[in-house]
Amino acid sequence: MATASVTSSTAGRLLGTVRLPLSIFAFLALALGVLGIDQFVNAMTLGAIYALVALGYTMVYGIIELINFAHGDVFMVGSFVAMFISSSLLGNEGSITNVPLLGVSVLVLFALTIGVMALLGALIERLAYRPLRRAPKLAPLITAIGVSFILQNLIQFFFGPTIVTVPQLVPIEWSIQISGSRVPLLNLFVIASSVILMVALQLFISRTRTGRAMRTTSMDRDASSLMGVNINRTIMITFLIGSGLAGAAGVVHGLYYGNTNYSLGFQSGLKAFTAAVLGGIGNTAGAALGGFLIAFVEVGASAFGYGRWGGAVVFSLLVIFLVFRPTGLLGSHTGDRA
Amino acid sequence: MSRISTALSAPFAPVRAYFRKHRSFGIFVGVALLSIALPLLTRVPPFDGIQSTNAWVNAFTTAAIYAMLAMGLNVVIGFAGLLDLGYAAFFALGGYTYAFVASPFTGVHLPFWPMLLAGGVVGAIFGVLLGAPTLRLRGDYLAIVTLGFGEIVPITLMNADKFTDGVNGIGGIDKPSIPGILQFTLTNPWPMYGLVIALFALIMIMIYRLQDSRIGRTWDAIREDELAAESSGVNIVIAKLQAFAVGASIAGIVGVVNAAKITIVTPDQFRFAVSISVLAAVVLGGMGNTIGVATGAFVIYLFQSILLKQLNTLVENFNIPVLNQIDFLEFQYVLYGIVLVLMMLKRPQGIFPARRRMREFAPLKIGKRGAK
Amino acid sequence: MLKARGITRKFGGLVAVNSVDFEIPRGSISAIIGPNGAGKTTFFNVIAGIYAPTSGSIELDGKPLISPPTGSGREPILLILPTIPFIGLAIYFLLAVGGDAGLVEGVASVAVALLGFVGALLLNIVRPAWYNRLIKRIGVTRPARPNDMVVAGLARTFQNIRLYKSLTTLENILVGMHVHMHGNFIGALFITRKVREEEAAAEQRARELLAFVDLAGMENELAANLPYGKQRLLEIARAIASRPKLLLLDEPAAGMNPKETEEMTALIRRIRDELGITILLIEHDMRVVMGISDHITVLDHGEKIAEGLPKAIRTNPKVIEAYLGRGAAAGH
Amino acid sequence: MKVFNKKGLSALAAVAILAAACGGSTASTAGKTLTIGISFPLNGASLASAGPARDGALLAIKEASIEGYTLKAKVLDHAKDGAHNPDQAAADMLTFVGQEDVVAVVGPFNSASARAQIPVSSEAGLLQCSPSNTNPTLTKGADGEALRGGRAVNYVRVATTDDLQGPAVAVYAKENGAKKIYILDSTDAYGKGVADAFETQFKADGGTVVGRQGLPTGTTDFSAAATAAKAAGADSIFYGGVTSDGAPLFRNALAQAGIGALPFYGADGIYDGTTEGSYIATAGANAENSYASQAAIENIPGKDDFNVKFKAEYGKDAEGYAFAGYACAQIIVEGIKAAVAGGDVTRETVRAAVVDKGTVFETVLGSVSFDAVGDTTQRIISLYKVEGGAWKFVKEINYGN
Repeated sequence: MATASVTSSTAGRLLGTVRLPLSIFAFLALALGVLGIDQFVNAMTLGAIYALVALGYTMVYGIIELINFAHGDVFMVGSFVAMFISSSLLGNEGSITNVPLLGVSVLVLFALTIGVMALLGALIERLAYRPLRRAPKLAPLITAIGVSFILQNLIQFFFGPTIVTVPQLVPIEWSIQISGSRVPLLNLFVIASSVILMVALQLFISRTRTGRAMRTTSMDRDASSLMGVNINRTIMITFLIGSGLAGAAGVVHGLYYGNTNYSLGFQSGLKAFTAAVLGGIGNTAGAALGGFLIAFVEVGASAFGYGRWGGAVVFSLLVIFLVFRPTGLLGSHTGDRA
Repeated sequence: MSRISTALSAPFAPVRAYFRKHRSFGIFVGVALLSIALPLLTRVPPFDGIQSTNAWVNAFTTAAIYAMLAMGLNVVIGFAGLLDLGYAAFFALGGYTYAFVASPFTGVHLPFWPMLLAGGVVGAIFGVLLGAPTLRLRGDYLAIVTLGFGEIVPITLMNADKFTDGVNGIGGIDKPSIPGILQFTLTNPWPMYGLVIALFALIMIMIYRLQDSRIGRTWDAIREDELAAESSGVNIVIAKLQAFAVGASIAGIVGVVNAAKITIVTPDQFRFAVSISVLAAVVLGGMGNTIGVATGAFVIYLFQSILLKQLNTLVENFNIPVLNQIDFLEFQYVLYGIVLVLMMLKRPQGIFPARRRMREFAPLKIGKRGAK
Repeated sequence: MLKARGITRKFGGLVAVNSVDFEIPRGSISAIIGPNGAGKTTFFNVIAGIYAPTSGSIELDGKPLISPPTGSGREPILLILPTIPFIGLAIYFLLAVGGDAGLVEGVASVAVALLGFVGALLLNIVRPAWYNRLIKRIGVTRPARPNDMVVAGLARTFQNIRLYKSLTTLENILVGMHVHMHGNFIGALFITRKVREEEAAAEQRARELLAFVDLAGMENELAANLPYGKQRLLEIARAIASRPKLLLLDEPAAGMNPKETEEMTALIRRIRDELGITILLIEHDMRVVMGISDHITVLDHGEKIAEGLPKAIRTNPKVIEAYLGRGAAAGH
Repeated sequence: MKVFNKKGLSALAAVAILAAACGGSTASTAGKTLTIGISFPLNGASLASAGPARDGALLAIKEASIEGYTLKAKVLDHAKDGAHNPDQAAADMLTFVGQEDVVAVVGPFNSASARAQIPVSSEAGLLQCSPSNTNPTLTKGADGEALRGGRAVNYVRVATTDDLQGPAVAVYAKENGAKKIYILDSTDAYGKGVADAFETQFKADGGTVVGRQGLPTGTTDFSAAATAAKAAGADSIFYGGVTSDGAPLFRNALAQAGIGALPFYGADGIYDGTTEGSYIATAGANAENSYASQAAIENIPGKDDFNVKFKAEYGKDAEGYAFAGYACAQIIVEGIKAAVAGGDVTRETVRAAVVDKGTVFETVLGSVSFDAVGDTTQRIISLYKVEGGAWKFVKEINYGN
């Protein structure tokens, strides 16, 4: 029920636009100072992976208001698909030192994994969620849990319950020196690739027709349906993209850690979900920020010897944070409570 | 409840009418009859081949504990419409409360019976403690906060080893007894069965009465439309807190019973998976329908913990060839997952959807008792 | 009866309502009108307690009802202060046990402190009257909530009907009676005689109310299954179930055909005449407004531009300009 | 109700049709049936470590023959959602108690499950033998007494308690020149327990602990801990936990942090052979210069024989707790034989035969006997080192009686 004209000044608007980048910059500077360069890079790398997974959570939530508990497991399956493609199809055994070959291998790996995972995500949506589009809100939540059980246990059946090694294509010895510290190129590669994907996603959402359809659908499904948006198709695409990103996260996870296991999805899923909420669920930029923030908290806890409290710290922060900012970092603020 | 029970009880219309008027008594009788029938059922094939009657009775006890949790969570989710993903935390707090005051760990040995109430009070306190600052959050933000709380509690119990003996948990918890008459033991599941069944009936009656009360109506109202509820004079924060406190105190009470039953509490017993399986039971059973969620939880527990675990035995007993070679334990969670998905697709409202109850409490009773 | 002075409400830089003075005489039917986006609904929501005013105050029957919140910065003190005695008690307890305080003492002390904190927390949520008076002394006033308004004697309906859709019509009314019933946990669990009588009386009254709005015989109908017009009636019945002194109606005739509109007009009059409830309404349908209002206030751009009897408003040049100047037809 | 039964039955029926091709039922010889219960967590992550113990026990039961009796095994799984579940463990124990022909139980695997099971089995006087429990409080002192509830000992174990293993590794690490150690544990009963014992001994011997923390099971990112270890200037690392908790991941993270050459110590949790998923297989080249222990003797008499038999039965190498699981079943079979010799096979006679302090059992783990509370008297810790991608026996420390 907005009535009168907007009276905010240009200065205020300018402050509004630079406040977020400024505070992110300040936070990063602070974190760098407190943690030191090594731990800072660790946190950024971990955050990049969390962010990629969190994006899928937040996109799905934004569009169908479903807490997709299976998403963490989609990420886990992604890491196995990446492992399988890399070691069985491409025949990799260890790192590749030939730069052009490495580039091609990594690109092929990304493309194939993202493709497979996107299809899997769409399949899950089609089978387990779409039939429940008009069902009570919690019904798809339970099928999501069911899907999570199925994915976990199928992977366990095929690949065993143990830790499985994944070829680390980017040699971990490659590194650059930054102010006396050795920063592996691998970490930079992980950060860079996820940043590229996130930027691409933002561009896709804001610039393309499909992206706009996604946004309008998440705002008001019925209205956008009236405006000619194909809802089923839009939701399907959301799952394609979200699961594809989870697949990319799986690739990155494998390249960075060199291993995976069937139960990976649960914890990472929980963290990514937390990140999505922290960022303001439904907001893609917020999810990415949330992912980095959680990574910084975790790495910080571990760096100072409080690793066993890491989970509790993350969740306590979340609770306190939400109490003071109930819609998350970048969540929309609705003036009307109605 | 709907179709099956309607079909079953059609010939018993007068009986049904009687129990509708005397619901509490009806619940007692129904639960009592069931609790006698179930152990008898385990004497006949194929159930007798799976495990001994004592083991079955123990399983029924655990299933009833699980069903009580589902009924409690249903108050929060089904009645008030608040998504709580950390329900196991209150269960844990109840269990640890009893472990603190009745085990060699602290050296204190308080009697069991008053601690049932204390467990409820502790649950309620933590329910309020968690609820008060967070209840103004919108639906799914509340979900994540409760999920967080559900993680914080076991992590704290695990790492505050000075107070909780950490991961080892607190063992040797006192078993209940009725002095001079009955000492509960671990190998005789019957007394505990009786206790749990009685508590089950009591909690079910309490929940039904609350649901039909002025408080229950406020829950209905805030679930349907918070703003309208506020404009009808309902203090939504208090109503939500009440729902949270009731749910949490039931979990607390059940936690005490559970601790006394297994005589050990460890942080691992109360992880996220517990919250999730209780939630699944509530949704599968049919949110908002107390009997439905209780039945749902009971059946799901038996399915997950007996049927799936004992598939090997069952197959052996039936002498189904080749299957003897397959280790079903490996597939149990795939099966469980498939069942969850299929059931939800088939009955999105739950197996026993909440039917809108007609209001039937007042005129008859009042007329009879002559209120004015 | 209701007196609003200098009500202003801003949303960020947006001034939705600007310094409006307003008065409703007892027993009247008053209306607020204005072009789309004039600030009617915001003003309405301020009175209903949904938005706190940025400045200004409202009185009901000479008693202050709404004022802007103050001293919110001091609120944490409200939580910490009442807890301190308990923490003190816990510390004293620990000291009394001496240096060899063990596990049990430690846990008990923490429990005592926690109990105090929960108490303080509850006090802050429940906010009994004495507590509100107490905190006012240290300069804290909280914004009134819609449910406080109901207790004070205001009830409202919504422009887009908000019923409890999966409850029956009877249950909808019973929720409306919430503030005048007293059933608590004990009563609910043991179904005391008092509760039974209260419920029976409430149900009796609810049936009467349904009959009053011509919904008799539909007691067990789900609200969602009622036709649109009847949903409006039910919502009004639910509002008057709280026995208000003042009833706020937000576009009661919206979406109704001429016949229904006429019935609605009659009902509004009956509510005033038979139940003695003062009425304030927002309405777009000028026939309704002009037909039943004793007193009309016109808002535009968040400011009051005119008020008075319907006849005077109809010919007020400012009002005509506000409507016609924006290309909106005065007749709707 | 109906839905469940229909689903369950139709699922069963479907599988039955699928499998209808083959026939045959287990041939039963004449005589009374005796059943040995096997109670382990057998799905999810637990399966990897507990599975071999089950296989070992099953093998021993299959091999055993007792005149006039048919010996059977009954396996129950108490893992839920991928982790052992004490509640289910207790329920399973009650199932065994309720099945009259069960005379003894092999298991459980985890200490928390043991704590839930011992009160039940103790009340029933049912013998239990754990291949892997190492938590001292299960048997010793007031805690053990409380678990037994003042009754006779019915729980024995073939693994030496953590209070020896941790210190043995600490002593060895000191000998190897460790001065500044960084300790990480998996926060669970085993990992934290063994790390605590290590820390105490290491400090007592004059070593410095430069950092200590825990990262729970399920952690995948060890980079922060590795960097912290580097920053703390550690010259050696100790990890308390098992492979699936993340020991090799931590080792890899240390390598990525540039301190992969430091000696890496662990207990029997990382001594798990070289097969897929083991510490060595997962850590790869980084596993070099790692050290581990085992609460058993290295030179098991007839180890090769056992390997051959195991491989013939399961098509894979015997590893991890296969030996201990086998030994537990062997001990129980010996107990039954003693009871048969005494003329009366009941739970009580089997229990009495096994817990008897004087009896020495010849098992795949060597000679085993039990002390007054049921702990093994074979208090030997063997120490190993990774060399050329395999565990090499270094030495053993005998704590005697």
